[in-house]
Amino acid sequence: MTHSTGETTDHKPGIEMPKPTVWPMVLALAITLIAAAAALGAWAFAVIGGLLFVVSFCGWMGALLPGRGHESEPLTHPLPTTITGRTGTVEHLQPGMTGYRFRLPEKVHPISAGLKGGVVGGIVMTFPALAWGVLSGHGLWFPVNLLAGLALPSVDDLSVPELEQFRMGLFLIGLVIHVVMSATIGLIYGVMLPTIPGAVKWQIIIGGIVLPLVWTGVSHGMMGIANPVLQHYVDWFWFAISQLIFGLAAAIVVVRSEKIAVMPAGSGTAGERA
Amino acid sequence: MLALLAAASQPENLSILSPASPSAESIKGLLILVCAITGGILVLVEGILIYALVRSRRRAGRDDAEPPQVYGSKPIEIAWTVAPGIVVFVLVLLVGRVLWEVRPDADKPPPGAKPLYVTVVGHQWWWEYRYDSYDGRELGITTANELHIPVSEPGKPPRPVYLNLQSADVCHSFWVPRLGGKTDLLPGRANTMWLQADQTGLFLGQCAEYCGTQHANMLLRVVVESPEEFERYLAEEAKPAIDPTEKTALADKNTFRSLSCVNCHTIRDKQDTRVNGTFGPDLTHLMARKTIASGMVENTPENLRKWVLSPNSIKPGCLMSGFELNEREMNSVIGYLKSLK
Amino acid sequence: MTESSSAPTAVLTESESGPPDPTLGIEARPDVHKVGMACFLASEAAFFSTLIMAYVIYLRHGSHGPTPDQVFSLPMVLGNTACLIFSSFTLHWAEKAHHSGKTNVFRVLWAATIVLGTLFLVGTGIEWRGLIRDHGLTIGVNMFGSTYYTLVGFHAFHVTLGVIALAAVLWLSVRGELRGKSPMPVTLVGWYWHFVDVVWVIVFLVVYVVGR
Amino acid sequence: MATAEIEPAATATPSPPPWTATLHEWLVTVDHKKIGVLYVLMAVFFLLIGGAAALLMRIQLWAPQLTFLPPITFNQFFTLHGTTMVFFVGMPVLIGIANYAIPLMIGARDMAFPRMNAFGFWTTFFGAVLVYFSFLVPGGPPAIGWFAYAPLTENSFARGPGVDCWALGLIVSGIGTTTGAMNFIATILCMRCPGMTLRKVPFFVWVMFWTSLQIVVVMPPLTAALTMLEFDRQLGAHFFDTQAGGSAYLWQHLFWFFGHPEVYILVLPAFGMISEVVPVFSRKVLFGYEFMAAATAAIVVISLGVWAHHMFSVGMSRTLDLFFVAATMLVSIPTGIKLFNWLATVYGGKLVLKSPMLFALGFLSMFVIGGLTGVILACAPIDFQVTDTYFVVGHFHWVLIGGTLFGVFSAIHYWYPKVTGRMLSERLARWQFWLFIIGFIVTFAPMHIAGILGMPRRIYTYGSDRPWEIWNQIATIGALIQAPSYLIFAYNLVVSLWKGDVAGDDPWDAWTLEWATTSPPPPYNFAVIPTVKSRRPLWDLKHPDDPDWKYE
Ligand code: HEA
Ligand code: HEA
Ligand code: HEC
Ligand code: CUA
Ligand SMILES: [Cu+2]
Repeated sequence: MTHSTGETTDHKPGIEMPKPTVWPMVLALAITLIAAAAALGAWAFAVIGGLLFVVSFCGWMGALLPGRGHESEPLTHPLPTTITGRTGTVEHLQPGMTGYRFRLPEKVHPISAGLKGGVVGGIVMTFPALAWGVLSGHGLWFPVNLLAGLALPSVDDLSVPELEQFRMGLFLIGLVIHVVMSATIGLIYGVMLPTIPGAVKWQIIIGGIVLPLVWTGVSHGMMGIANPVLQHYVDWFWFAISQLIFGLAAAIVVVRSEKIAVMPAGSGTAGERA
Repeated sequence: MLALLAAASQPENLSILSPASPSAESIKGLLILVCAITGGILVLVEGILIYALVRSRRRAGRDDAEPPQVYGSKPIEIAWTVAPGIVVFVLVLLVGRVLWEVRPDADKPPPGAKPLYVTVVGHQWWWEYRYDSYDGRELGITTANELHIPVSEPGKPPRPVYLNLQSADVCHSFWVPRLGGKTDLLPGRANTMWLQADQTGLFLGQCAEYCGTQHANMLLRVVVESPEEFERYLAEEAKPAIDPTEKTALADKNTFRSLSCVNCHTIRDKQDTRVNGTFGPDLTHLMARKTIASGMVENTPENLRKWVLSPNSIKPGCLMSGFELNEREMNSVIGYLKSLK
Repeated sequence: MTESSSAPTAVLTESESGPPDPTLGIEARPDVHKVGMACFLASEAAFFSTLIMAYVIYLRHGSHGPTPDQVFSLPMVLGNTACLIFSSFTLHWAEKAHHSGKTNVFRVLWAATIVLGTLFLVGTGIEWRGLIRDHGLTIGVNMFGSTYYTLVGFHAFHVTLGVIALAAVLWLSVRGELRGKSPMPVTLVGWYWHFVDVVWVIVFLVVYVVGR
Repeated sequence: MATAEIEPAATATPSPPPWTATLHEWLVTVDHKKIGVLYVLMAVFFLLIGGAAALLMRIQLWAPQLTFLPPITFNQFFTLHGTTMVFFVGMPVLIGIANYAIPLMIGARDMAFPRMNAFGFWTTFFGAVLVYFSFLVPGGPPAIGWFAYAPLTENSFARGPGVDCWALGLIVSGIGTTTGAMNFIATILCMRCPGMTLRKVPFFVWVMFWTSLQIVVVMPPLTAALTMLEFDRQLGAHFFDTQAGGSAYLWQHLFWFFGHPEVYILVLPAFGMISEVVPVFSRKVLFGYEFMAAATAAIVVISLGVWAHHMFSVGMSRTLDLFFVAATMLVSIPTGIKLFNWLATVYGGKLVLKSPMLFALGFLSMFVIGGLTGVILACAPIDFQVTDTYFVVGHFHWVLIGGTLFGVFSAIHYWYPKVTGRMLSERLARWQFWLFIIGFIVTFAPMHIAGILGMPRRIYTYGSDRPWEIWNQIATIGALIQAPSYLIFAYNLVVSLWKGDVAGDDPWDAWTLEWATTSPPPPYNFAVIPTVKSRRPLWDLKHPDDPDWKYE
């Protein structure tokens, strides 16, 4: 700074800090007075407010000129206590410790594995679903149309023969639902299955059998509200079969995919690596 | 929960869990489903929280040691991004279906239906109903504060009711919980709404958009009747007010007409056009209504008297002023009002 | 336990272990004043967007009273617009002049910007007088009046503020307080002025071109 | 580096300055720490006022047809209660805490624009005074609800200057909020200490950065809308005058375009505070910082496009409804990411159950409930039924109190030792916490039921034929349980100034830079500007063998 603070009496080193000033407060008051004048129709307020506004604004701008608005704050305050290091006090993740599961191995399945699993599962599960359509005599398009009933109210009003025909709108909606659900569930499989402890066998059992059965059960309970048409026509045995096939396919694709190395997630893994 | 169910089983209630129309029914279904999903998420989250708390309070290890630092994990983050994603995806689909179910197009009633069209005008703080047409018949009846509609019996043609919602002053909202969701009445904009009742009876509701001092008492009454009763109601309402012939009754009528009531109220008379104010409710068939002041008090002679003397004592802040009538005038006015069957 | 060996005042310097961080100390931080002005202009943009949106929504709303195509005289407005757009150029040249040390050229061009801005304001005043006197268009006549005066009025208010700010910078320059190649006041007021001009171009397109 | 020569503190206790000097000092201060304290004090004051209004409303609703409050008074009270809580409690307290903490956390000596900072506080404060001035004008305070739907606010329905005081007061305080936000942005972008890249700022700082961007974008539209309203009322314009072609619908869009992001402005800083407290008291690093950071940005961006979920019943087209349903639900994904990351931070940690953590755990357990009722509301058909009922009242108190207030209390208990050099009384804090959380649940849980049973909001009374009495009584009792907790809090704040234990520089063994200076910090915060290498500079110093920068 070229300008010094007016009186340079002190030679103590100081830190330059903005000088306290009343103008911001006065400016705020001025604006409020003007607003109050508008609200109340009391124009005397506006006059006072206007005057204060000009005065405080100029005062404020004056403080912006180099060297005006600052003062030197002497370094007379006590110092903080020094922070000391404590070595060896951080525990490291080990098997059996809470949160160990989060560690995740240094090598995991790539994200694409989950997506692949979902896509494969989504494709193979259409076979039992369509097979049911054909075997029950309703035809290929029946299951697709039922699925679309999740999103479209008009499906409720369709008769069985209508439900058996191909309908472009329903087909597209059904396709979107099917693809999105398959892919996202596959993605979750991809990242979650490897965290299941024990042998790969358990990952397949849980992902391929237990989870599909769980959600089949949940669907069974809630389908009446979620998708009344489907509830009305569905054959729960075949429904469960297709879910199981999806689960198995997705789980197998996931666990068989190549693993890749990832960044360590926490202090434990790094410790192990070192 | 139990209390909720108990309350819901009362005969006249305003619970959205005891629907009496297809749209309220679909919404109830959606509500239960969404509550189940969110309830599941809630249990999951609180469960994890409690588990984490319990585990971390009982953990072994040195006292001065910090626990292992875990910085994050991409796969886990992906999992808990995608899982809510699926839930949201399913919810949006479901909402879409129910949305189209409860808001059908008003100009396309289902085939074979006998639709009723009513214009509802919200006023600070009462409701004006203009019956436009029923089953294709033009009606042109105006009344206030008590809406009568026909029931849709199973197996018979549905009788949907399409309300054309407007406002004379500020925003209001039409809401009869058991018959379906609400729709606002905005000045300068006409909204439509679909009602269809499965049961006969009286259904209560009230204005659900803050509209000024007496918003709390802008009550709604919807009477659902059998189609026959409804026809009878329409026929009654379509008639003009009775024309008194008897002397005192005639005098009563003239007293009423000499007062400023006529500036605000309408009474449809055979030939008369003088009593045609529109600021207040139509009084042509006042006595056909069970309540006055938009459902606040019962329609009894005492209450009418109290009302005309000082509406503010019943409905503080309401837009009808009190009248310092002398005893004779008051008797006449009340006498005349009582004749408006 | 080991004491860390840092000096008492240097609370947090690097500890001995670990590689030195190559980014330490050399990261550039943006200038506060520029960031502040950019934020201010962003908020102004949000404010004007709202007014412009209201104008568009209410276009051709309401039946009575004067309508845009009845009242606007384009020559006047085009002249005004030309003034404002040209002032952006003079401002730009002025900045360049300052950058290459030609202080006098800077002052002349800067003053020209002020004059052009003032001309714009005078033009707006004349236009408004015409609208009120000849066409009876006031803020309370119809929706067009309400939205037009609010939008154009707020813009004119900003031009007024801009002219004052420009004048203040000129005063600083005359007093010799502006140092360096591109002093902050010049840059910031420049940004503001260009912003006001851009808003005008949009207002002009919406109100006088599309809205007619 | 150590060029500064330092004098030890004067040992003699100076005689206390006269109160005029103290007053003067606070009126003219430009120190971010003092301004922060002023903001918080203002908020606590208005919290008591707004809470008192709520208590009176609860008493009026105790039983059907009570005449404890006249209808107009009740309507004025909920208007003021809502306005006060949102604009004069929520925003000031969050901005105030940030004002205090952010320069310290990023190793700066002050905010970027210290005078504008003072200006921001004073406009906020005087704006509030102007709103409350409406008590003295003919007709009294406005009775329009905090979102002031047109045309109820127009001259023909609201005579008297009450509405003008309200609108202009909000414009004035909005100017303060906006300048405050600009100041945060400039401070965070430009004043970070060496080594602190934007990816290494403490999480609270990151969140305040995004909240400030949000404020800069959505506050001006509110100002514009309020200006139009004032032009209608004062100059005879017709923006919202429906009798002359104005639109009630436009007001709703303009208001909620501000109003929805506003509720995130109210909760995001609390997210940030929780993200500081939870790690320190679980003794673990914040789990998934990068995802948390991205989620913050996502919330800010998405929430700009969801406002019309407050307007489902206004009669938009079904397609538009569905669009806003989807957008609204999308927000729950990033919010969920945050919640799960906090849980993961707690999980496996070594919990220190001191008062800041208590409130943080209150936040974690309660906010999720409010968020999930929000998702229920976001299903448009359900909203047709429950909008404008006590279900909504239940939802938003659950997020505003279970989210914002719990976060704020957590933060105040966390930083109080830094601000004053004294600890708050743990015993009082525990009393406050338990009364607060129990009272809160008892007050607002029954409101959901009342809403499902058909009780609209903003009604000053109800008929005895309505089945709502019991739920209202429980709610009122809950409010009475809550009330002492606020008083205890205020008492604790004051008394601990003298009676509290001396805190020391770093009472919580924490990790961010504010704990590296004295409590209270000197006017210049740091004698020497620190240099950092990671998000937890103090952790690095305390654990030289396991520093953070190895992992980031
Ligand atoms: C702190 C303030 C705050 C916050 C954070 C929220 C958060 C949310 N709010 Fe709320 N809201 C208000 C304050 C707030 N709200 C206020 C004040 C009003 C009323 C204004 C008035 O009318 O006066 C209101 C009103 C309001 C309405 C309008 C109601 C009406 O008037 O009819 C709606 C409708 O959609 C809504 C929805 C939501 C949603 C979906 C969220 C979401 O952001 C919630 C997200 C969080 C979660 C969902 C929980 C955690 C997530 C998970 C555990 C992941 C898994 C979950 C799922 C997949 C579902 N809110
Ligand atoms: C952060 C925001 C916030 C907070 C903390 C609260 C807190 C509370 N709110 Fe509020 N509320 C809103 C935001 C908030 N509210 C909003 C935005 C609305 C909508 C307004 C509208 O419709 O326009 C609303 C509306 C609202 C209503 C609906 C009114 C209606 O629709 O008719 C009700 C009803 O019970 C209510 C109750 C309460 C209660 C009991 C508390 C309690 O938690 C309060 C507890 C506090 C105390 C009890 C104070 C204790 C202090 C003392 C007793 C001492 C007093 C001393 C002095 C004055 C010196 N609130
Ligand atoms: C200033 C206009 C005005 C005048 C004059 C007026 N009324 Fe009213 N009246 C109203 C309004 C408005 C209402 C609706 C009030 C409400 O429910 O909020 C009303 C309601 C009523 C009702 C109840 C109707 C119902 O169905 O709820 C009756 C009966 C009534 N008025 C009778 C009278 C009589 C008798 C007079 C003359 C002595 C009169 N009014 C004069 C405006 C007026
Ligand atoms: Cu009409 Cu509320
Ligand atoms: Cu919202």
